[in-house]
Amino acid sequence: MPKITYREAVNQALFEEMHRDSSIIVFGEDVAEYEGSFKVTRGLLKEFGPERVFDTPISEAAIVGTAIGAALGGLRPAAELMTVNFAYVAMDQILNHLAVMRYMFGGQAALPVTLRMPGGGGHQLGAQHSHSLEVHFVHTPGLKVLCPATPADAKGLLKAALRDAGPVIFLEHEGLYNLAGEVPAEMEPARIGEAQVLRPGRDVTVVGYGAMTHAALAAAALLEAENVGAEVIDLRSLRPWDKAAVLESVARTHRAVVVEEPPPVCGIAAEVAVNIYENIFDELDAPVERVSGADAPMPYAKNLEQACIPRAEDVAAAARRALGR
Amino acid sequence: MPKITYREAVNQALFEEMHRDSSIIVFGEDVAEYEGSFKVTRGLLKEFGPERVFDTPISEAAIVGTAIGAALGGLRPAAELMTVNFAYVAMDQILNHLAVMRYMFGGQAALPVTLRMPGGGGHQLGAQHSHSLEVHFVHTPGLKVLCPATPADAKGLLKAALRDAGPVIFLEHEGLYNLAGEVPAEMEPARIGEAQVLRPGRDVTVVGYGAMTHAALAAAALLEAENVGAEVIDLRSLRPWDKAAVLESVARTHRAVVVEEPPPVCGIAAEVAVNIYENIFDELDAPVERVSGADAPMPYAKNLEQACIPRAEDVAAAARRALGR
Amino acid sequence: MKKSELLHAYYLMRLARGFEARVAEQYLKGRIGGFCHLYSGEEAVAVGAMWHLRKEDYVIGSYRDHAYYLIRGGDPRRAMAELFGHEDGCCKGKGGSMHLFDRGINFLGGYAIVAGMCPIAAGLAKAAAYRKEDRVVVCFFGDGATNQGVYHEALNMASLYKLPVVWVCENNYYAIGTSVPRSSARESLAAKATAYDMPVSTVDGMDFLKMQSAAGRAVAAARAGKGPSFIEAKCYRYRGHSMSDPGTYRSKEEVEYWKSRDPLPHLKRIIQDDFEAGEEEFAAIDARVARELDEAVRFAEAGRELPPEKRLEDVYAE
Amino acid sequence: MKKSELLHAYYLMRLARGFEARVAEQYLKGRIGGFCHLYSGEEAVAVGAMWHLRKEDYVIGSYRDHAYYLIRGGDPRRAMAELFGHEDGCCKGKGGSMHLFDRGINFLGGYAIVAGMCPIAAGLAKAAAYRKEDRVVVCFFGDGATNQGVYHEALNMASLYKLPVVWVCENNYYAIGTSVPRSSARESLAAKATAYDMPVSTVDGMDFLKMQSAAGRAVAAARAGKGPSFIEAKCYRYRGHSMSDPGTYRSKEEVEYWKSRDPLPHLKRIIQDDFEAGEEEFAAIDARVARELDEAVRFAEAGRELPPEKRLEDVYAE
Ligand SMILES: Cc1ncc(C[n+]2csc(CCOP(=O)(O)OP(=O)(O)O)c2C)c(N)n1
Ligand SMILES: Cc1ncc(C[n+]2csc(CCOP(=O)(O)OP(=O)(O)O)c2C)c(N)n1
Ligand SMILES: [Mg+2]
Ligand SMILES: [Mg+2]
Repeated sequence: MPKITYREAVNQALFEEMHRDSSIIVFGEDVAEYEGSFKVTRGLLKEFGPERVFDTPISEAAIVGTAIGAALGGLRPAAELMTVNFAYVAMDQILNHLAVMRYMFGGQAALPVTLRMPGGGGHQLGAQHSHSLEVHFVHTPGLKVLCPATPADAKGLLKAALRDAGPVIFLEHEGLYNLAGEVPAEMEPARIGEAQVLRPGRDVTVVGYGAMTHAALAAAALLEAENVGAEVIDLRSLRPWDKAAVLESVARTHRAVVVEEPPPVCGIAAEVAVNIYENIFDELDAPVERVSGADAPMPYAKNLEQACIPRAEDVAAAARRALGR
Repeated sequence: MPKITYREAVNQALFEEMHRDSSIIVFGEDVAEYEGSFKVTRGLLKEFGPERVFDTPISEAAIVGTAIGAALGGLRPAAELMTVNFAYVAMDQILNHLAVMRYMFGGQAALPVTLRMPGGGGHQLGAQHSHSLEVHFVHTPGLKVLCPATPADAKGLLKAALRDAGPVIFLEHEGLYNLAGEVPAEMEPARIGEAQVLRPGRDVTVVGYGAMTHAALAAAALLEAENVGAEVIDLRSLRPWDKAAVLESVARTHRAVVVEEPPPVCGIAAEVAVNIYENIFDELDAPVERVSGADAPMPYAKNLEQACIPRAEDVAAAARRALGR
Repeated sequence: MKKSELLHAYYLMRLARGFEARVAEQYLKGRIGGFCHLYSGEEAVAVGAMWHLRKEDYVIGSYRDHAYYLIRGGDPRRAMAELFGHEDGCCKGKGGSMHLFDRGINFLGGYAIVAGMCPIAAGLAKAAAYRKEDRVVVCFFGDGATNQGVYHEALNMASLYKLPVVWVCENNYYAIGTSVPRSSARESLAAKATAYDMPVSTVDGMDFLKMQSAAGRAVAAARAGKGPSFIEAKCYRYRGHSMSDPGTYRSKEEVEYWKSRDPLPHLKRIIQDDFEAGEEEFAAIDARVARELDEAVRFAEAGRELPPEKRLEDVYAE
Repeated sequence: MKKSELLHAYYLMRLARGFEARVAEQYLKGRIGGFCHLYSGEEAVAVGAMWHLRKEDYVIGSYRDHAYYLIRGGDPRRAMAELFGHEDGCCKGKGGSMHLFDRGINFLGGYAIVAGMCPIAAGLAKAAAYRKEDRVVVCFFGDGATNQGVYHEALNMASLYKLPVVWVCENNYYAIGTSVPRSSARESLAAKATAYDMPVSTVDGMDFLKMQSAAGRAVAAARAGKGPSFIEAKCYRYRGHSMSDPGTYRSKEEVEYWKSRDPLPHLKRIIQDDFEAGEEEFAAIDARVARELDEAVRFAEAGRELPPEKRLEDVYAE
């Protein structure tokens, strides 16, 4: 199977789906002539021309609004926000228009919109540029939220998003763009809402998503050396999320760790944990361990920043706590 | 003790603190000449003049930004967003400026800003105007979030906010403005981060805040008729929140219900519940029950809307589930 | 313009005016809830702005949307049912007064966030342009919307891409209690819009003929691929901002002055002057409107709300 | 202007230019991380715009902020230490290149969100006006910022309240890879700003004297209570958008043309023409700058990061 990067996987999904469906258009800041600030949209302008692939002013709220209108008008817009941090200026369009319109118009508004946003910390970009916004999206009924962790999922999930009735928030992790992995040349869309067990284990379940999936995998490797079998589950989709897969695993291992990059309060880990408690309270041999980003804005200094983002060692330590070691 | 409404309590706090501290200024849409769309700022313009109390254009992002700048310039701005729903257009200023600036400037930026926002559902305002945004604020380090449920707290907490180093998100509930209650004429600021037991009980702990505190109290009355003693805790402050008070109570009652108005996913109830599990897992006789708003946008039709907001009966039913009845 | 056309314009204004009189009644009876913003006084703006539209064109606007919906050809019964919160309302009762919507007539919604619909209008126009459909978008918003950031972003983008949008700013002089000079550094909203390099005009929005002629130019330019235009329609709302606003910030004299310029008698006079139309022709229109509105209220009274389980439907497409 | 003043302006531009040359070096060595945007080429804009400021005035701007900080009187050592992420940096290493800040010199920050600082500038001015302090605010932002909604909201409010702000738009023709005509419906950003009814001017931002004279008028108007002004400074950044942008969207000829108009030799010629200043005077400035920058780099090299526990400090005031 060919090995390609996460960046190339996103790019391939766009190419393939745009060839398949002429109603997909791509726009955003510097996505066309500049080919994306992370070069994810490379080649699209050349292939599909300026009517389908175009640059916008620095107007994120209007970018999202334009995507909404284009969808109402029969297209399948795939807009890019240069980074997820700029979703803050478009929050009203995302949370109070895109998410609610189908509902408030009694089901009449079809909104097959995909909003691609690279994000996440780890590059010393400081407090205003290192956010992980998933909680804001996941909290909001009306949105679907995808977080691929691997090149194959980047491709499969984006293909799924581009064919979905939407709206889909597609969160790419900046730290994963150069990650290489096997991706089938011919690929069907992935299924939205399905988690994946990346590594089986019987002592503890470690749930992650996006970049945190890799922290979970690395922790599992550390734990293996200690004779602890960690089962690693990659959620892949945060709304809807695969409760059944998580519960099934934890019911077997009786211990769970949930890893997330954003700050902890009202986090993804809290939501996953609380569902475990509510459904299989009696199966648990220890409280669910949450491993979250620091409850602070992101600092610039490298050592401080690294200490704010969950690392394999933090995840392993949480697993040990869950195991009472 | 004099009885006044929640609306009057907020108004009194503004009057008293503005008399006490000339660095407080009040601005927002229609807060001056119109005296507020909920008439909360009645009399302020007349008392304090147009330099201290002024109307703004419909520019929420700039309202918040102006408050930030005014705070940097030595004032204590108390800006109003006409309703919390309009915070969405100001999210970048709130979450990516106000919340992070002190930190990213190494502690140099003093930001004693209070943002007052009426919100909540129950008035058939539909999907775009019925939000409870607390999760977005509570998730974000750098903010403090207050939710008074009674006239006394509306006054005491707002006085606290206006003297605090901030920044403070002050969430007033539209459904409570006409609620009357005893409020001391002379009143010290309340303490931020302190919950209050509004009703003692030994069978189950019911945790609420804002309008949901009243659903909790009404549920306690229903349960009393069934010989169940429900202890009602009003959180009052959501960030920071009084974990100690909640844990102490649940450790006694061994059963807990948490009530919130927003949708459930990554909610306030999830956060409170998960903390109970993490800290006193062994004290629990049943999973913590969450009672949340519907996981859907808010509908207009009265019957649908009422079914989307937790009511006393929903809370009582959850308590019965916790009690295994 | 032909007599029949003018009479039709008169009918549309009457219909919108009459509908809202019924709405006010029903609101006071407690059968309609929430925020309810009446358009009364501004009818000539909407009728004029939509005059040159075809079936396939799109209309989108603010929460003050009863008139847009009706003038676009919406069913008064389904509008009234929506305001009652009923399942046979145009949005099944989930939208309410501020959120009418009807795919069938290409009325793509009333929106409650000031200026929130402006970029959506641009997106609709982009879709039409990309699909090479001959469609124009008319977007209605108030004077207050011109102070909201996204409005500026949307106008800029529409102009940059030469999208077929007609921006119709209903300058009714107030945003709730705040007048234009107290909220906009430039009082002329047309002058303000020149920042986006598109044709602008300021029009007497109490005069149907002037409105339709300005709109005609704008719609034609949009159809010809010349991009967006901006129309500042000077008008006045007779009622408070919403049903709950007493509107005390405006003087009686001011309100009376504007009522003396009411677009309905104004158009009636023109028709009578130009065509010697008899009173009975207008009486017939009034009767037709009354009949339709009686029917709308009856329809709404006979309906009912969705069962509460349905509150969780329509969040996602199935 | 006196010779000593002109030499000081020259020194400030040299300092900023030299500082960023060192920054580029250290960045490539991996000692500076994150996004790092250089101001090189635009120095005359910042020196001119701040020329008439007093100690108590406020300066605020974008992420391209090294020059603002230094020209305002910041300590090059603390700036360099900040870029190294060190505890003796001006923000303890928590801010980095995009977020310099120093209360002591009333430089109130570099901000990474395009146009995000514009309403903050208005708020600073409101505080000054309310407290009857004689302070002016200079706010720097790029051409791209004029397409962001909050920019429009802020300019409108500043004008409405007649706040003492000088808006300085660094029109360097590009927002990352997108040129002004490809992003703004109006290419003249001064014309665009007339929407807010304030004095606007377009100035050659490569010419210190022209910049300072336009700024002088704007600052004087602000001090006199006449409200804000807008200056569009036409300028050019020599480097890519940030250290990681190769800048291939601009032709070599274009870059060369602008380099031929470099503000440093330009000012030097003027000083030499008007005052017959000798080469040794400029050499002395160069030497002083080199000394200060050697010292800044040494200082930064000698420092260290905060201990990791401190990552949780400064979230709230104690
Ligand atoms: C972003 C936002 N801010 C505030 C409001 C509250 N609000 C509703 S209507 C209105 C006034 C709008 O005035 P204008 O745009 O002139 O329209 P008009 O009501 O006069 O038709 C305000 C402030 C809102 N709906 N959205
Ligand atoms: C709201 C927002 N959108 C996008 C970005 C990403 N971004 C950073 S700088 C920049 C270009 C800004 O151009 P301009 O305003 O002309 O300033 P210049 O960099 O040329 O000085 C962009 C798009 C951002 N920081 N903030
Ligand atoms: Mg108006
Ligand atoms: Mg630029």
